[in-house]
Amino acid sequence: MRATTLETSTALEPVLARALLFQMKRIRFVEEEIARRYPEGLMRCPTHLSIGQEAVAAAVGAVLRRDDLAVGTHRAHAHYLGKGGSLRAMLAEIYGKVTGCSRGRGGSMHLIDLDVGFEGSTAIVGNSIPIGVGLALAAQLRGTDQVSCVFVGDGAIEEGVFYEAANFAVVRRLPVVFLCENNLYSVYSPLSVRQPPGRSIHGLAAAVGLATDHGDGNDVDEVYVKTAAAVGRVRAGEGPCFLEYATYRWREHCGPNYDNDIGYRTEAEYLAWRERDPVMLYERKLVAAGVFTEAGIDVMQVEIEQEVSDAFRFAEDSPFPEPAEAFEHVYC
Amino acid sequence: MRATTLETSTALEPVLARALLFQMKRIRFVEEEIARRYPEGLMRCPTHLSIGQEAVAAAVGAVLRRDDLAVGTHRAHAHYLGKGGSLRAMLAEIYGKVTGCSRGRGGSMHLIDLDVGFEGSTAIVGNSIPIGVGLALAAQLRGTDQVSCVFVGDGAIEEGVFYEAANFAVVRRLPVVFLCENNLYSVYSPLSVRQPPGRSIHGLAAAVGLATDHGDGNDVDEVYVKTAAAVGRVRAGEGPCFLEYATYRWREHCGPNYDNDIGYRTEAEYLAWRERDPVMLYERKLVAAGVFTEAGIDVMQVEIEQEVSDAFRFAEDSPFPEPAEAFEHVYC
Amino acid sequence: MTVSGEPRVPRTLTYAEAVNDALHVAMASDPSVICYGLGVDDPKTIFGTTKGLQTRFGDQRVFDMPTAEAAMTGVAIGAALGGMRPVMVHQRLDFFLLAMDQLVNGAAKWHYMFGGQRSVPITIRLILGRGWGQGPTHSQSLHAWFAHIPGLKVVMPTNPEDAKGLLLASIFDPNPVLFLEHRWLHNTMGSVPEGDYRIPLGKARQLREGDAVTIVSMSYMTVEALHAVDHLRQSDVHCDLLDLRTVSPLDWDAVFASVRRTGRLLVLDTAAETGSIAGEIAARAAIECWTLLKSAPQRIAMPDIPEPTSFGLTRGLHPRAEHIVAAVAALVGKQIGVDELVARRTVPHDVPGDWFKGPF
Amino acid sequence: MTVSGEPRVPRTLTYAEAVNDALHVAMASDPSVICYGLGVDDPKTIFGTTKGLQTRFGDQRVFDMPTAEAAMTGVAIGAALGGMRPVMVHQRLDFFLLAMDQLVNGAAKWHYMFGGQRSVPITIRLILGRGWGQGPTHSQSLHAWFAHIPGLKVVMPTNPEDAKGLLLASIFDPNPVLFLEHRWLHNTMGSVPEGDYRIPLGKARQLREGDAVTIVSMSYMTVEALHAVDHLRQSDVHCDLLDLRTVSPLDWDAVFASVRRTGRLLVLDTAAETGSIAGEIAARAAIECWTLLKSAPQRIAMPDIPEPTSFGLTRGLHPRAEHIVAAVAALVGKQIGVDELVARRTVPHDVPGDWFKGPF
Ligand SMILES: Cc1ncc(C[n+]2csc(CCOP(=O)(O)OP(=O)(O)O)c2C)c(N)n1
Ligand SMILES: Cc1ncc(C[n+]2csc(CCOP(=O)(O)OP(=O)(O)O)c2C)c(N)n1
Ligand SMILES: [Mg+2]
Ligand SMILES: [Mg+2]
Repeated sequence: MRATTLETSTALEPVLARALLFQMKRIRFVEEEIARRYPEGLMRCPTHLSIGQEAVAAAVGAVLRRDDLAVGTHRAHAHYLGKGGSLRAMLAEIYGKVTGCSRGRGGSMHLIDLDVGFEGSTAIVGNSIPIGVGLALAAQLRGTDQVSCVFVGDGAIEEGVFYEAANFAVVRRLPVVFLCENNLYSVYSPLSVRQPPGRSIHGLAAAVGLATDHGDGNDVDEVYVKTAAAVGRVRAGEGPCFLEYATYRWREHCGPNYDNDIGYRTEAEYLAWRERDPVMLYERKLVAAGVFTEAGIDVMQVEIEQEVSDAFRFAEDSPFPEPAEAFEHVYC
Repeated sequence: MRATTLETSTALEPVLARALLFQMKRIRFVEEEIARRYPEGLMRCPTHLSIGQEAVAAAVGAVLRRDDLAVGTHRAHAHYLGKGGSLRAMLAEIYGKVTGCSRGRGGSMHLIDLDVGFEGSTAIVGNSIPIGVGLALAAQLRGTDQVSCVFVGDGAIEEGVFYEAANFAVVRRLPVVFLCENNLYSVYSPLSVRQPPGRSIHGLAAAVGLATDHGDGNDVDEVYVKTAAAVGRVRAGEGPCFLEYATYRWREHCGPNYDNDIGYRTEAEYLAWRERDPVMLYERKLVAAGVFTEAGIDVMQVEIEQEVSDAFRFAEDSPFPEPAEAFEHVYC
Repeated sequence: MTVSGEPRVPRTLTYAEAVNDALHVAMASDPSVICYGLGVDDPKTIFGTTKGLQTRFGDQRVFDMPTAEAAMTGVAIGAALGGMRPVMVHQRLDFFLLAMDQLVNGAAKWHYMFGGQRSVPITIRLILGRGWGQGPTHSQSLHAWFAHIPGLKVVMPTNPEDAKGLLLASIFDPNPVLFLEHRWLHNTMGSVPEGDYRIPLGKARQLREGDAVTIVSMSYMTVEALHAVDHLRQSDVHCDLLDLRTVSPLDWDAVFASVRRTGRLLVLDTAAETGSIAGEIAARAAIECWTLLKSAPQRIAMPDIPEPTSFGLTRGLHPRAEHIVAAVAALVGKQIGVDELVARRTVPHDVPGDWFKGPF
Repeated sequence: MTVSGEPRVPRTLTYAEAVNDALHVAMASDPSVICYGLGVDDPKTIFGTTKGLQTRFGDQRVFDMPTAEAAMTGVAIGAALGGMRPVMVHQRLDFFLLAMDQLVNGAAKWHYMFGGQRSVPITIRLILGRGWGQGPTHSQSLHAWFAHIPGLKVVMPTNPEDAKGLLLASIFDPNPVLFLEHRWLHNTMGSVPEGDYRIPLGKARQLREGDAVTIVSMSYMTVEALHAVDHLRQSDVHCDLLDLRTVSPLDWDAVFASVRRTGRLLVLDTAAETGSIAGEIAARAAIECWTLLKSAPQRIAMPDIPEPTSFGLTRGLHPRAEHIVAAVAALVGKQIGVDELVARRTVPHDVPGDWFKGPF
């Protein structure tokens, strides 16, 4: 973890900077709101929040084109929203409603929005990795210049399927970006019981044959700049790449609560990361740079709150699918 | 491929050198004899010969202690013999006889000799890799100083299970030696369609966190010296290692014939490797060094031929298991 | 079968505590028992089932692992060949699909394909999800897969006593055993003997006696069956209820003996209907007990669909006591109401009880 | 169902050639069809089945792959989501066990769990080994596994015409299809229509008519059944022989209709008996056709053991025509000799014919 925002990062265009901040704040607010309402017992599915990790989702989402493709994991809300996925459809899905992005069949861990190329997130660790590579294969075969972005965690890279898929992507020079958010934990397991001490994940990826870069996942500028450069190379046909960003999940692995008291990590560690809250850091930076005024941020916040409360209302007001629907779509 | 035997290799003790040559010649002769008799149709199982690859098996077998453990692959004859496995039991197994090392249930691809720690070879690529790691875990937990040797090919390392198993071995610092014979092919597939150009397998292994070394797999001295050093470190508790030796299979992937005419590799490539026949090279070297005379080698050859023809006779004369035996040992 | 001479005082434990108790007893009595899996030593200790193990037995014998289900299954096989008795656990059966090669091509066949020289005494605990949004990849019951593979044993206990006794028997069985724990059972209570209490694998338990219909069941379905059978008794329909406990090897003698008495068979299953073990039992009963059967065998299983996530979609989806009552009523040709039975259920349809608050 | 207007002149092809023909037709007619797997472009071209594809369609659409069955299955899923129709092949079904997570948690459920928005039109060709020392890890028939998973289709053709017609239908089916080719069938000959000839999935084919016994069979077992049925005819016992062709979805209408006529059922299977599809068919027939059945349904499958390697151990192990004859004879209460049938067999018990010289 670095102590300060990288000074080396390019100052982004104000419009873009605004969009990044907006997206981060929006994701944050959605997630906080899910956490707040979750104990009501109406969102009845395992739910993994991304609070603390918004910078990566916002920046990567902004780099990718709408027609680029992405697949995600169990912790996909932020990636889905960053890519442009419908908030209403996501919340409705978490509420199990027929208006949900998966018509209530998948819940929080199975998000999809084909309009924006978010091709699906799945609940089995590692499962969507080769699928994202296959999307890239299709893009290559069809001769499009789409890029496929595969979101993974530091735990997912332990699955053999990551290694196999990465190797194949290199062999065929596929337009894939493996986007790894290293948040130090897989559920409650620290890296130390899962991976060799001192071995970096991006170093491993490089040895498989991937072009790599890595950086501070809490610095949205840095993530944007590095990702944009990497995606550009991938799109240009230079082959797949692997990006590792260091970040931190604030709340429990699954569910709405804080859990620094239960013993697998320290309050101090959490507080240190919280100091480096990506949203707050960027807000301060943009205010300091004069891109925003405090008042401008308040306006933004109001806009977000309106969208989010509308989306929750939509989700809550939507009907459940009819029980008989459960028998549909087993086959095509 | 190197053009000449490494001059840097330590001159081994004559007794050891003799043993290495003997083992290589023995393995060669066994395999040639299998190839010669295979068309008779009495060895009715898929059979993968190691002709051309004897140096690794002989040297590694000589390095390992009798109570060290090993697991192998579909191409396991040489490893089994090198480790000290019973020749008679192996041939009887290939002939499907009740005296076979697996009582006729496994054939050529399923060899075992518990007396010498050869814990099994299996026919699914990559399948035995984590099993060998598990043997090392048991050795560590029991506090023995045994080492577990996992034979793999250049194809097997493409399986995710290799990566997963290697990672775990590093995390727990297990006494495992991954012994990779890179013979350039997986069945008829050259490395180019399977792995990134220019990426070395041992480099990949190093990035996973393994200590590594590599060398000329057709130079038995070199293999011996490097393996002995590596196994020593593993035994001393320094954690797992990965050794890659370059070598070449002379005959077809599965079965007794030469197949340089069918198009997946060139006769010239084969002939270049044949120039570097590990058995011939070592024989010449030892004769040149005065360790052997030509006559001494003839004596050795006679001894081998006697053992092998006796073992074939044993295999051929042994009865098949009774059909009813097929129903035994499903459960323990 | 009790191995140690310790007294076996029964106490009331939850199913999860009974599993935990069995693990403690096994590890204390045999230093070759090791226990690993994602989360075994984390604060949640796999729903409490691995509580206290690492503190007591150390991190050499009890440890977390990388997210690498395939290799870690192979590691268990290798460790078993090396003399250990590994107990591995997966928070959902669904995750274990990554390890089918190791299980089927390795563990199941090792003893056979090397001529009976080595055995692979591993126990793999798999938790079955259901309801509360677990959805398509956290709710699969694939015991029919395992039972189709010669060389594997498959255990599916229903109550705390059996969970303990069968887990100890599984750990000390020389064969690879899949031990399936239904998530909806973890908080059920029951009396559990102390000490090294083992129940032989492969024996069904008769939970209710009667001569109207033989009900064969396993795991959570037995809970529903008990409600149904007790309800049916009020209408003077008495069923034989066999809780299989072990799905492979299956206690055919017990099934056939009961069918011989009742002449009617209803099989329950937690899995999708087609290709289920319920089908296997119906088939074998039809084949072997043809002349004993007074009517067609019946089965109640999950429909042939993945389990959806939504509260709306799981409503009425899972077979419950009322469906069992209806099937028995049809078999014996009676009209039997189920309203009271249904009305008694106070918690939402997607949870096992008040205790379950999500998320998994 | 014929899609193109090309003439369908039948020629005599082997089963392997028919598969090859289907692949050529599919790839020529639809540029989204791609074909990959270990060895598709090697000199042996998967027993000739992928011959000429790479030369004709290029190495972008036809390619070899790393030994990485799990990821490459996921790649097929992703490519399918991206608009391609991948056809993957494994030289043995057994190797595909590495990919169960991708198959079951991914391919089978994608359409369902994302609300029917996307389909996964992949075809996975799996070759079933038998005899000649293929042994425990090169001989497994696990179609019962696949048929137990909602969302998958499972095809097991017996003759060249069906191999072609069903493979084309599988490739153009919007669902994931497992296409199982028995190694003992690759050299069988038959008349095969030209062009884009498709046979609908899910329809059994009646190969022989009779009212004595319904024999339901699939894949190589149908070859044995044909010998048996023709032999039985000499004793004036006429059987209905249904070749399932598709194991999932299964043509229950055809099965039940035949049972309605014959009142007797014998099911054959290439898999281990317990948990087999033969069991599922016997169960469902018992449940649905109870009053139509004159005697207990029967099944003939592999014993519940791994297949051993030795020539000695496989002697008499596999069910053959004489066993089918004996089972039918028992069902109809006749004595029927099988000596002539057995004597007619001139090749050793572990090979399908003279053409098979090993090694796999
Ligand atoms: C194959 C499989 N194994 C285990 C799990 C349980 N599980 C759910 S999320 C998770 C953690 C994954 O960690 P990481 O990839 O770092 O993602 P993060 O949760 O940190 O975002 C695990 C192990 C699973 N869903 N699938
Ligand atoms: C999982 C699996 N996939 C494919 C095969 C078919 N197969 C048998 S041997 C082999 C080649 C393996 O190559 P390598 O590891 O380099 O060993 P080599 O044959 O060169 O000794 C393959 C692909 C198999 N047995 N198992
Ligand atoms: Mg993580
Ligand atoms: Mg090789």
